[in-house]
Amino acid sequence: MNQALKQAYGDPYLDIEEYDPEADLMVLNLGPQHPSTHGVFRLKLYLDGEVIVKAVPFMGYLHRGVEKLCEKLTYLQLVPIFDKNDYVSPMMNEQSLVMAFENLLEVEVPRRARYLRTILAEMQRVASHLLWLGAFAMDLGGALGGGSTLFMYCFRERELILDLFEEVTGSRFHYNTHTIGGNRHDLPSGWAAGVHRALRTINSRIDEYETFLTTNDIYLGRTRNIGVVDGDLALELGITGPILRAAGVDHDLRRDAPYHAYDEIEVRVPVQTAGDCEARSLVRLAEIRESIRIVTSMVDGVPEGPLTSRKPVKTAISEKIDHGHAYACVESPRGELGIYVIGGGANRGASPYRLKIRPPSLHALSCLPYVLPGHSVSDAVAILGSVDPIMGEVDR
Amino acid sequence: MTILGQVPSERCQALLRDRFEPRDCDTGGPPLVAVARHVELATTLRDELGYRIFGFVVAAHYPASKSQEDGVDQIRIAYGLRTVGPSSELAAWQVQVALGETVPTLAHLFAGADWQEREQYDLVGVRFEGHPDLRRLMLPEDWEGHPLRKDYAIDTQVPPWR
Amino acid sequence: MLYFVDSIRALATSMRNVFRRPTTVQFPDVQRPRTERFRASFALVHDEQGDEACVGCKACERICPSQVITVDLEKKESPITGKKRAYAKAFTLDANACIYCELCVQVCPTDAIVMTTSAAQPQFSRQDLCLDMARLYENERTLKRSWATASILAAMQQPAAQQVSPKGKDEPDA
Amino acid sequence: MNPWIRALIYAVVIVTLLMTVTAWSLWFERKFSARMQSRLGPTFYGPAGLLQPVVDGLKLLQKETLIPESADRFLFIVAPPLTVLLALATAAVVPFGADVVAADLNVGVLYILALGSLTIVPVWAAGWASNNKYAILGSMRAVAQGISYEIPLVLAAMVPVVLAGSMSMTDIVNYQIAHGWFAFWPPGPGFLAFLFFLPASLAEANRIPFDIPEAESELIAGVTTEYTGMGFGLLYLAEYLHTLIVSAVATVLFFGGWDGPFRPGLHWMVIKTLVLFGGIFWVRWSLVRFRSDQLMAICWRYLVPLALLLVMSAALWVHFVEGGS
Repeated sequence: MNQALKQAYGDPYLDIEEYDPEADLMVLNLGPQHPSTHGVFRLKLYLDGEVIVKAVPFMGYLHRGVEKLCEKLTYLQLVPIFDKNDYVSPMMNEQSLVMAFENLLEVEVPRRARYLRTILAEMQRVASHLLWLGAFAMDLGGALGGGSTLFMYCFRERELILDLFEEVTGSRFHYNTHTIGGNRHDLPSGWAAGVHRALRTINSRIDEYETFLTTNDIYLGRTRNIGVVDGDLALELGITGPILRAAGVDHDLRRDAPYHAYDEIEVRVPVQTAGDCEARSLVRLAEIRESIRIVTSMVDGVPEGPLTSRKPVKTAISEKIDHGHAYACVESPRGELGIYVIGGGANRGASPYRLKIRPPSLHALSCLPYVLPGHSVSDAVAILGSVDPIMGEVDR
Repeated sequence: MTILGQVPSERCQALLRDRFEPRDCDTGGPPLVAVARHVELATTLRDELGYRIFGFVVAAHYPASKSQEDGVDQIRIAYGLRTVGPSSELAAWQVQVALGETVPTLAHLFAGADWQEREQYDLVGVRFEGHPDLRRLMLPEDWEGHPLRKDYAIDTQVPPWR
Repeated sequence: MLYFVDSIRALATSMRNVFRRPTTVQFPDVQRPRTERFRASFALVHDEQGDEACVGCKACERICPSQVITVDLEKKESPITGKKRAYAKAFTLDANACIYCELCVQVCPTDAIVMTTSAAQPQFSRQDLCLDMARLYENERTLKRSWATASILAAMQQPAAQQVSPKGKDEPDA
Repeated sequence: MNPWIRALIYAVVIVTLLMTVTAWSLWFERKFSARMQSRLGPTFYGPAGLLQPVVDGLKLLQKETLIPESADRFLFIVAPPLTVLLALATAAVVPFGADVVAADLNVGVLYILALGSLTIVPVWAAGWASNNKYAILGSMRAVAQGISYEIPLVLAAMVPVVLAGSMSMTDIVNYQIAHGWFAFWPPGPGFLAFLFFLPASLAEANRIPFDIPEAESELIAGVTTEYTGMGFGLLYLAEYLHTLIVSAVATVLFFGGWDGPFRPGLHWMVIKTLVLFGGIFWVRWSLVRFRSDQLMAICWRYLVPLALLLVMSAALWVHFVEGGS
């Protein structure tokens, strides 16, 4: 941690006793049961009056031992377990897991499946950012006020996308639509028309939300230069995703390390420089529009051909490998979601020896002890909302 | 293999070959580097080759039966770093340590490594020497045992509701 | 004072929405239309001759990630064809812990287990959510079947070499 | 008629009327906000959910009243009814019709402002008594907000008093009947004073965008965190009551009380109050909330100086235009 960053931000390892003794600090526990901690997350705040002096995050309330479960279940059985990790964008979990296994087993994915995966991923990004937008408005505006109005609008639009997913995969949220070597559900006829209709509505409704957000001065007062995370701190903390792009660093895996069919399409990456809450929300709103543009350009041109490159799975012990490591990462709405898998585990090689998930939200949360000191409690809630952590992914 | 950038990039492997004499690991994966030169490798990767984003740290426990070294439990830790911006690449290497020994921490180089190392200590039990605040990240403080050890109970029967 | 001037646009948006049709429905009376592929609760089915399709081969029991299915095998005379055949003596599916991942439907060799499009009916006790064989066969009669059966899923996941047409129900848009 | 009996009748009528109007304003707010959020709102109890307030009241009544063990029992119990009492007390002076007023004090506006500012005390007492960190934060914010918004409220209320030359509510309304409503007739000060009076009174009643004391996204429920059952019900009811009476006062001061185009009378007063009341709901459900220090900055940097200018301009208007009556 280079010295320049130490002065600019709060010190997470500040020793409370040395802080000036006569300031009587109040310890306030934000969470784990709190309306705006986006899941079970506890933030121990040391308050001097209403200004935060030190913030100590505590995690693990949602720890389910997913990585231990990976040692027992076979490759195919893990896919439905994994789309419950980041329960706001399940597509990305399944895709990164399945890509890691395909790396490990050296399996080729047919072009139609790669196109289908790109479309599903981008639609899931729109749905995930819409949910973030609603939750962020709730953090700023309160559950019984303007915030919940925008929350309802975002959920009304998100339903359109979930219905489209229901048409393809049969389930609204936990799809289990990916398998090693391709996808399990093909596109029903007439699906593309539904996608065009839904995305056109969402695109027009986004302008409506802008009246609540980017031009509304009360909102700007709550988000402009609040919780500034600049490029150096973000890179230092390993933060990726909208928070890094809002801090001015132009890094997006879809364009820099293309996977699926991203190398065949042009991905424009929105970047802001301010690094505060407002910049993060602008980046996410621009990303919604960008994803809509990508999906509408791709959804009619899905190439014909097979959906998977391996025979449909008929037994639990279907893939076997006894050695090798593989890493695959996906640009999830919160950053680089990576899966590192080591082959050769139990069930005679049919389950992984060790599987590690690189959760982008864990790194996003690690900026809190640096950024929170100096802000008030209502700012802390706004910053936590703009960082958009998902505890299912952080605690695994 | 159509997925680019997922295997250690050539630049990283070239650096490893000529400066750090890596050994090939028998269970596959990135090259194995001596524990002593591990921090030096991370510093050169970050400063000279521009791998600034901290990717992952994965500790895997190899009990005596599986590991070749004279019947002592081994822990192999795989590290990964990523470059920023267009054509982003991945650098990865492994370090092997006997159970109970410590590994020098990267928390001073990458603040992002701080919590990931705490998680590995919490789940696999490998101690990172020099870590500013090595506590359990997810399990409660008074939890005894490290769940991802191979000798940790694995086949506890799920209590059926029936 | 500039705070109140451009809040008017936010007020205008919310007033505009007052005149739009509400999207929520009164759930118990009005049900949202489910798509054809929606997968909710389960049903065991009879094959073409009217005999029980399930042969008790435990494929679904092994594939289930949350181990909620238990199957017991028995060999007995088939009431229709008269030959000695394997049946499932007892088949319990614990809907408490089921994660609706459709793997059991995919691995079933005889298209015996299918999912239905009627959302799960809440029960008052955990035991009621434990669907036994009788309940599963009764679901077949009462609930509307979902689109997926093992053969349709297999037909959809054929690799390039064998693009074989599915046996069983013809795939509407293969 | 014996003044005591008259006061009693008025008291009973006004209290029951206000309570029922507030109760059904709960229904109206939930229906109106639901429509704004493209939802259905309550539809289960009674036709289009009309019995919802009754059901809510019963639910709150049969909920167990928990008093935290480390709470200050007396304050904890007394605070909610006190807020309702103060909110109702301000209704005594509001003239609903030509001579339909409980007590026509000639210091009506002063009485209202005095009781209005007293409402901070029970809210603070509720927060302090529940001995909960979030409640204390909420109550401190309530005090800060209440005190600082007292000044623009008083100054904004001074403008009609200066223009009408009397503090009695009926005189103000009669003056407006004669010379046109304050909100429109003296183009400068009148409408601007209303624009200051409304946000200041919203801040007084802790309504969005000023509801910092019970900001549920940050302080869980602020002052009302520890309250369950009827305690919470009373605090919640007091907030609605206070808003209803503030909108009634605003109609009297700025929109000419019971004066109306065809046949001036009680019905005009009620219509105007309910329209203003609906407007407050509309603002509540579409604006994001301020941060508490921004709230204070608005008050001290903008509202107080401008309000002073307003009162001075009203005085100048009276001096020059009306020949210093």
